Amino acid sequence: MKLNNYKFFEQNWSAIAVATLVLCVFLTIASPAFMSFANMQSVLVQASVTAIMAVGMTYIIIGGGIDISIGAILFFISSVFAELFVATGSYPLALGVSLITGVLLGAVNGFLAIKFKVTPLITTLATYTIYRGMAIHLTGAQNIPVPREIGYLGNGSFLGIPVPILLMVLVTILGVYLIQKTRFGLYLRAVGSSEESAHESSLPIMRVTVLAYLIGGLTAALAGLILIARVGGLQSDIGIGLEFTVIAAVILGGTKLSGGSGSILGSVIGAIFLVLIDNGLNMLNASPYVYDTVRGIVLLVAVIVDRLSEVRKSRELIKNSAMKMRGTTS
Amino acid sequence: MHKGARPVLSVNQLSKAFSGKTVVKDVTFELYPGEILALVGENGAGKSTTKNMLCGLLTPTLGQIFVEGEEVPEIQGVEQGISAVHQELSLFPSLTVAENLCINDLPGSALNVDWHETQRLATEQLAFLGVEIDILANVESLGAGKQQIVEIAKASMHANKILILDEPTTSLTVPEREKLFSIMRMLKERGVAMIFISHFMDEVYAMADKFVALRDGTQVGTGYLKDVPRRELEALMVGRAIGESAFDLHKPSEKIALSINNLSSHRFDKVSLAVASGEILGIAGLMGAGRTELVESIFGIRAASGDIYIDNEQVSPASVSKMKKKGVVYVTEDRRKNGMFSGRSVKENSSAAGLSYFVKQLVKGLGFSGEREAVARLSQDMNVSTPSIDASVRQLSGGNQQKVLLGRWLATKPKICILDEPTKGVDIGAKFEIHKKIVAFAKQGVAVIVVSSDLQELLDVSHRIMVMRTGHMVGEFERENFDAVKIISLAASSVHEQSQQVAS
Amino acid sequence: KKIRIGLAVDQLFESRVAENNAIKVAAEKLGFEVIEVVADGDAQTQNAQIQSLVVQRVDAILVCAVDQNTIERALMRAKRARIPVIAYDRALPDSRTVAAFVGPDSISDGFEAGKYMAEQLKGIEGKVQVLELLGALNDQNGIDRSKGFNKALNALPNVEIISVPTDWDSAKALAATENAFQANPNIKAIFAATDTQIPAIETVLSNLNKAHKVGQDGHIVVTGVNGSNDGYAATVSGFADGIVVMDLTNIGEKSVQLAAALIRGESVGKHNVVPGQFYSHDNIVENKADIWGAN
Amino acid sequence: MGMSSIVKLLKSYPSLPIIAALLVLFSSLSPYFFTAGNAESILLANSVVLIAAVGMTLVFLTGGIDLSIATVISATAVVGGVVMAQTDSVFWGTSAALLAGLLFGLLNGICVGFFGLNPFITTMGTALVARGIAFTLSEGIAVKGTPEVLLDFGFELLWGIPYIMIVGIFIVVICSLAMSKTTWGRQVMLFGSNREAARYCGINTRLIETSVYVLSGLLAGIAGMVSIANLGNALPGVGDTLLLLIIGGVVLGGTHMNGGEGSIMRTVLGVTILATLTSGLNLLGIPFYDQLIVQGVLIFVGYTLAMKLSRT
Ligand SMILES: Nc1ncnc2c1ncn2[C@@H]1O[C@H](COP(=O)(O)OP(=O)(O)OP(=O)(O)O)[C@@H](O)[C@H]1O
Ligand SMILES: Nc1ncnc2c1ncn2[C@@H]1O[C@H](COP(=O)(O)OP(=O)(O)OP(=O)(O)O)[C@@H](O)[C@H]1O
Ligand SMILES: [Mg+2]
Ligand SMILES: [Mg+2]
Repeated sequence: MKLNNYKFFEQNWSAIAVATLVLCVFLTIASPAFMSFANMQSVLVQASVTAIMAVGMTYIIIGGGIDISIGAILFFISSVFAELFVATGSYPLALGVSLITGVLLGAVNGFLAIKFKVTPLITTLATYTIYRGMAIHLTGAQNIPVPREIGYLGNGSFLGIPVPILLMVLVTILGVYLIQKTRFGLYLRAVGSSEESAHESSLPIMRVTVLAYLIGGLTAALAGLILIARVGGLQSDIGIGLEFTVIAAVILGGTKLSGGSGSILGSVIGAIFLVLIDNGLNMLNASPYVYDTVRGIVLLVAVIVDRLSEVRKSRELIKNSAMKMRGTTS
Repeated sequence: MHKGARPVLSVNQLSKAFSGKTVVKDVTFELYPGEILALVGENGAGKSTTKNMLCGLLTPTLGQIFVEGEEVPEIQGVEQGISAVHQELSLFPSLTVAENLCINDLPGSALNVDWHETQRLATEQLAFLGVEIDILANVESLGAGKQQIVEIAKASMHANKILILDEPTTSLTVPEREKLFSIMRMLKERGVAMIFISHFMDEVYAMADKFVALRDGTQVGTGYLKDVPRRELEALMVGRAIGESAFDLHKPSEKIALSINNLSSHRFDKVSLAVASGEILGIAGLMGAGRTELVESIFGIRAASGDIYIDNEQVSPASVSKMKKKGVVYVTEDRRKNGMFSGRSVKENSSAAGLSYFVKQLVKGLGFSGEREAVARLSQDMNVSTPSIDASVRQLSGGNQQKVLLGRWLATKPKICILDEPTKGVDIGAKFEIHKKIVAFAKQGVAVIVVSSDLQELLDVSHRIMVMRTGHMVGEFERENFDAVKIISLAASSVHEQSQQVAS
Repeated sequence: KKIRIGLAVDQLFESRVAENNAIKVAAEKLGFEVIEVVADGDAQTQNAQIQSLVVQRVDAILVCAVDQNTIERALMRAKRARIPVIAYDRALPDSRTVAAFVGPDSISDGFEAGKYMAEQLKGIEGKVQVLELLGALNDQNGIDRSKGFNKALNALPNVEIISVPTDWDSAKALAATENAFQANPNIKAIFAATDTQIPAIETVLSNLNKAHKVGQDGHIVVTGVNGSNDGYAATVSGFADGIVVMDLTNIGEKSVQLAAALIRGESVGKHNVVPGQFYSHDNIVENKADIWGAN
Repeated sequence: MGMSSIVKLLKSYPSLPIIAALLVLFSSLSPYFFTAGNAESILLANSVVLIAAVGMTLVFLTGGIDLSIATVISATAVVGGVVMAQTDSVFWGTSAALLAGLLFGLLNGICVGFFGLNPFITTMGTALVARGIAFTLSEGIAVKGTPEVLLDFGFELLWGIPYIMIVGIFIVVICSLAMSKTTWGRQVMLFGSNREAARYCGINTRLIETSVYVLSGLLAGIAGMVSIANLGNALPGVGDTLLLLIIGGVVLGGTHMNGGEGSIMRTVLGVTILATLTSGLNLLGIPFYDQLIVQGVLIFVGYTLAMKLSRT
């Protein structure tokens, strides 16, 4: 597969990849239990939910938007699945309907944000409350145990590899493919880069944006099914606060909130990086309450470092152009 | 000339109204293959609006458009072979050059874009235009001139019939402009018809075959350029003959108000100049010569090395607040980006730069008594026409906005006044008023620096003109020696030579 | 005039819904109207909701506090308005406003689950590691269950208890269990403060190939408190050894009776606890009818 | 009062129609709604949100956002609570809470104002840090030991208005005056309208941008103390759930997210809408999940409407 004209190591995900490696090396030295096959596998399984959603979120952010309702979508989808399965007993029906619902909820986000020109942050803040309310309404806040069948999504393995990891890899590959090989991918980057230009070029802005949010909804749905399969039941606080973890993973992965470009792979590595931090703190027997502090500091440091490198780059650019000017006229 | 040939585009009584206000009225013309039509008119005459209707971005309120003899109810741009280079760049900054060029007609299928082919097409197009740009570079990393070239390359890629260029030369250097013209000639050769919108009459006469002149949205004339002398066309656009507008200038004092010595930054090098109280110093130069960078550095907005003296006292390194204290003011060239607080009222806009001149505050920082009266007086002084000083400045016309901006600074009783393109986007009447203000100001003993791309303006109001070229001061003229031709050739000529050197 | 009881609920989840239903059934029997408000886990919301019940002049308030330390102010306002307050399910030990408490005997419940576990672990030589999934640190039931559980296990000198708070959240319990097993692969037993977390435990143990049934070699002892269908099913299947089941029907009835008594102006006993019943793999199926969550 | 003055009023306070509609609706549906007791209950419940929303409004006016404001309320409450438990002094507790708020605000302000970092991510990071600190210091449970003075302050009324709401009103008045009567306020509005133009006018843009985040942190500190007075103890997660109400209140009032348009009085109205809504729906016995749906719809519709009305 010949991908788009990307140069491999110039991509913005290289920083998070290096950071992840460094963290791994550090944890290997600091804790003997860290570098085991079982632990690595467990880290990846734990990361799968965030990573899959991060892929969807990357699409939305590349397109110039943001979606803070995905945690609520995840919850809603899980409720739909559980309720439907209990009601009908049909696994494919429940699975199909809940994935479609994810698609719909995502599309609604995109449609509202574009159609009414309301900042996506406010739009999805509103839909966040709406979706969450609808979900609890649906389940009556009952804790619904999930059927064995769906357990496969969370606990099964295929060819010895846990299914969540497989799904994560699959979603990543699909995600990279869509953004790099398809017309939609290019249009999305274009719309995120400049909506005005997209309008002048008569690109299908509405369709492209809705599709991005729709992918966000779909990945949230998939992640929700994995999560309830792993947890073994549906609880009414599932998915709360997940949107911020997912956005953090995307940002750490080198995608900028300003839209127009971004890295799917970076987001996935970012999600793994966040789980590694938790895992490492756990290995080092840290109090569970410092986790948030460490996450926050890591995020702040990451954006500061990113900003500093940007400043340095633009300084160099200025220096070069100054040299050019002197060279041509004196 | 076109006997037997069919017009590729013909427009009949095209009109456009925005919420009842007619902006374009009864535009009618025919365009044959290989022809270049100049669309001329003052700011706000309706040129861009006409263009937008022709490329499908706006739907006409009235009138018909025929492409190759067939009426098209709805223009789809690319599908009819019409494309446009817009006044504001319509590129995607974070996409590569190749992606930008091909985005409207991607090779391969929707699920499998052929990037090889994309790159080949882009390379081919740029080679055809004879420009060298890295097709894998992000557009945002290119300079303004190169971006314009990419824009033109993009538009001409799909325009097999009609290409509309809306003020394509405004951000081009001279060699880049020549490049553009040679591209246009090449396309003309191939039978592409073009509509060329420009404010520069020499460009119009150099490139176009015929013209349509608009005034206040109404078509006031059309014909072949060879039949219409330049003066006549200008008068047609403006609605009256353009007379001499030069002022009788008073004599400036001997006292040097501002001097800079060997000021350098990445866009200009070792610039020195001095301006006396009461003197008006014009700085001429071509687009991108570095004039804005220079004056912004003097005002402390950008970093620069070198010495700045005010009243023989060193003030460098400069900062805006320091310069303000020293009585220096700067009126920006980019009104929309750096000047106007477009959501705020005329009052707030007027007092933004020097509250202490508008407000009596018993305790520093507290209260706004007297602001209203002071601003009202200023607006009257400056002849700002506004429904009320509480109206949002967005509702004002460009010329009135410029007056508010000027007033904002002039009210602070400056000693040194730097004006960057003070009449950009201002109609002729307002322009004359602003010129009068400048001259009157200098008469009161204020040192004035005027940066302008409008040479006539500089010739009219300056005591002295300095010429800047690619970051260097290359010449200086006293009023008695003003010579437009010399100034232009000094500003541009050696760039020509350079470009020839670079080309060879 | 019809008597109205305000029911201020902390949050909805399985056992709470069952408990509330028991209360509503009991109230209906007495012809009371129930006005239910749910705070969705937010202490401030709950205070506002209690305030709103006071404004509506209900005849008594049954409250399950989101946070026992921040509910007092709101209840004081109820007391001022002479509305009797009964804490149900979650005790408010420091409160000066609550007339009575009805709820599970959490110390005993934790103790029963621990006692059974201790019996299973008795014979093992050397250090024995036990994982305790705590509830929430600000919840008296969680604290008391832990207290009881620890007391029971203290009978065995060689037991080391690894405690992790889960805030009653299954996803957190999942991650905590996963990480605990990475750090201490030899954990021999797990206690879940709520048996709704047992499926999450099963997920982890299955991945580690340690999900052996009761009686099999290498079986990890799993007990919990609650009585949900999760716990019931896991115990029936033999993954879990047994669960303590709360008597929610009884709690519900008692709280309404107490409310009725207080409204009549009678004095009532302050601390009313209803101990749960432990059911093991061996006897759980025959007692299905007594397990509120089983279906 | 002619048509044009109504139009003007709507332009300045685009949320007025919604408030009016809600008041009429709930008054007619519930006999308890329009009572002094209910008014007291609404005022008590919303002081914290109001104070924080004032801070958020300032940040919105510069075109930024402060996602950390809610968790900073929690963190400052815990800091204040811990210090009061140690010293039994409201003064030291308040000082500590304000200092903590100031430091969080400074962290945001420096990152956004001086380093030019994206406010969304910066404040998201700070939110996590603040949350971690709140839970670490309190070990996850409420910090007890609030001095009696503060408890009384949180309980008593003055002329039927709870003291803690008087704090809120005081802050609204001070900040409103600061916005309309000081050079600083004018500069904040100008900065929000066009930051480049502000720089060209010689306004110290970095300082202005930093100052709003610092103030937002400081107000969160006050809100943290108020939450202790209201609830009786410092709860580590007390503010976390308020973010929606805070942002919702600000945007419902009609303050633009992109800066340069809006006011603190608008926010007061926006917060009032959400407060009225919650109270009314509670009295009507609408379950909380259905309340969420109504709230979400109202925020979206209200914001869209407010944007329309304030622009025409
Ligand atoms: N969308 C719009 N709504 C209302 N008025 C508009 C709109 N677009 C343009 N106008 C008005 O129509 C008139 C013509 O504008 P247009 O942009 O066509 O002028 P122009 O000839 O291209 O001027 P310039 O030389 O400055 O580019 C102006 O007065 C402008 O304010
Ligand atoms: N080649 C270039 N590289 C980087 N920036 C450029 C380049 N050309 C122009 N610019 C930018 O465009 C703006 C205008 O350029 P500059 O100030 O040098 O020109 P000028 O002589 O003032 O011309 P004018 O004001 O008429 O456009 C400046 O902000 C400058 O930074
Ligand atoms: Mg134009
Ligand atoms: Mg310039």
